Amino acid sequence: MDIRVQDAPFTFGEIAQEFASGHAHMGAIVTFTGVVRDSDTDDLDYMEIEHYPGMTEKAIETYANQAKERWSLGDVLVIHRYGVLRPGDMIMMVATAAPHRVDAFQAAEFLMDYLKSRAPFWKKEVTADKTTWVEAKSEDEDALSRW
Amino acid sequence: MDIRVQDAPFTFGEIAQEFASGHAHMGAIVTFTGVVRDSDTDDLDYMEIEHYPGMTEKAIETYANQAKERWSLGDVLVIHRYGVLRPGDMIMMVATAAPHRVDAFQAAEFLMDYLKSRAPFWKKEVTADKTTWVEAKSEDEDALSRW
Amino acid sequence: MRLMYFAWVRERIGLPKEEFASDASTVLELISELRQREDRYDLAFSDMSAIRVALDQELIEDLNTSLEGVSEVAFFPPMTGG
Amino acid sequence: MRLMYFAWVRERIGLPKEEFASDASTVLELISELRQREDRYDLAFSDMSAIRVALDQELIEDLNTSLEGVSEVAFFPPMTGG
Repeated sequence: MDIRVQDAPFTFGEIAQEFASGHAHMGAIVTFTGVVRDSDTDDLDYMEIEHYPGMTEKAIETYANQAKERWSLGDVLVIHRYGVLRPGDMIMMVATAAPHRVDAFQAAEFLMDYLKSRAPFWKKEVTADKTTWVEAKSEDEDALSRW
Repeated sequence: MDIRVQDAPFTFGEIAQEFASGHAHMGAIVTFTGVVRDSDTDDLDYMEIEHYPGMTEKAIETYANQAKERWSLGDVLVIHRYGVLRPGDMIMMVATAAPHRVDAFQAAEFLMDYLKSRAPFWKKEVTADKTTWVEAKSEDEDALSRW
Repeated sequence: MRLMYFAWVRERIGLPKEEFASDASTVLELISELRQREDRYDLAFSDMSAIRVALDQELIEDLNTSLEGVSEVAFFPPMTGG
Repeated sequence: MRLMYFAWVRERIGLPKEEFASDASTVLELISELRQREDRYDLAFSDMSAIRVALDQELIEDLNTSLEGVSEVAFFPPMTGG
């Protein structure tokens, strides 16, 4: 299990390649990568992500352990950035390795749903003329009910 | 849309990195990678994948287009190898880019379910003392009914 | 028409493909004709629940599908991709 | 105890954290005490449906949860990670 909360950028492809290599009994690797989307009017200057140091790592570890209890998993990786990010930057990634594809997919979706609504991160969007805290979406909260 | 059926190896991380880059309106990237699993007794010498040239590409394109009709997707990539592969080798990968994570996950799972049971590939496993055609699993066939 | 065989169907028949002149009007009739040719065909098609069929590279479900205008018929076991 | 504020709760109160001596026995009592201190606290806690609470870095659901033994209380809006 590898959990990293960092302000530094990460190179998704390199980490995905390393994660996927050398698991001779894991037939299925799933990755999810979250990218900063520009606004509909392409005016997003940057996004700033705040987090709760200490609690963030503990919360992610708790959800990763829950995933390992629920599904047959060989390995789990979570990276989540904080600080200033610009459109196109990668915010976070999750990777799961499992003997079978269903476990790898389910565990990755479970982790994403919990990271969205239960890990202590908050996003602020900054354009030339305003600053807005991103509001939690009710569908993200609802997504938790399936687990 | 990028569909490749090839006997040459591919470098998952490089392709994933390239796919995930430069989609400023796609907030979610999902990849699935299939790896040759060794047998439970670690005696798999190699796997040989046969396919139906021509039909393979057409079938994958059909399912990729169905995915683009069903979900809001920015891009789809499918690579599937044929020929001789050894334990730990990557057989195939799927990548999806979408504005939102649910679409990216669903489309990747849909493509995987169809590649498993509807794309014309056949796997043969070779150990020191026997050669076996991998049998289709009923759960893979059943998985199609959810779409 | 061209007949194509894959995986263990190919191994049982002993050929990857062949040209075959047939008057069969449906897939089912074509299979009957093939089974009467030789034991290796009869064996290959003895359990049709284990055989999948594509006409001109499109999967079909119903063995009563017409062969009219079809130039390539492929027989193979259930697919195991991914 | 140490109080921590994040995102717009931090901005409304004007502090990321502070030490606060309180006799409150539950989270709800602590919030009442804070709201009586100053308008900025009253405003920050005016809509409790928009506030989440963690005690010693564990989320809680029920504002009647006891503060016994708790050294760090955090207040923040619904999380928006991922």
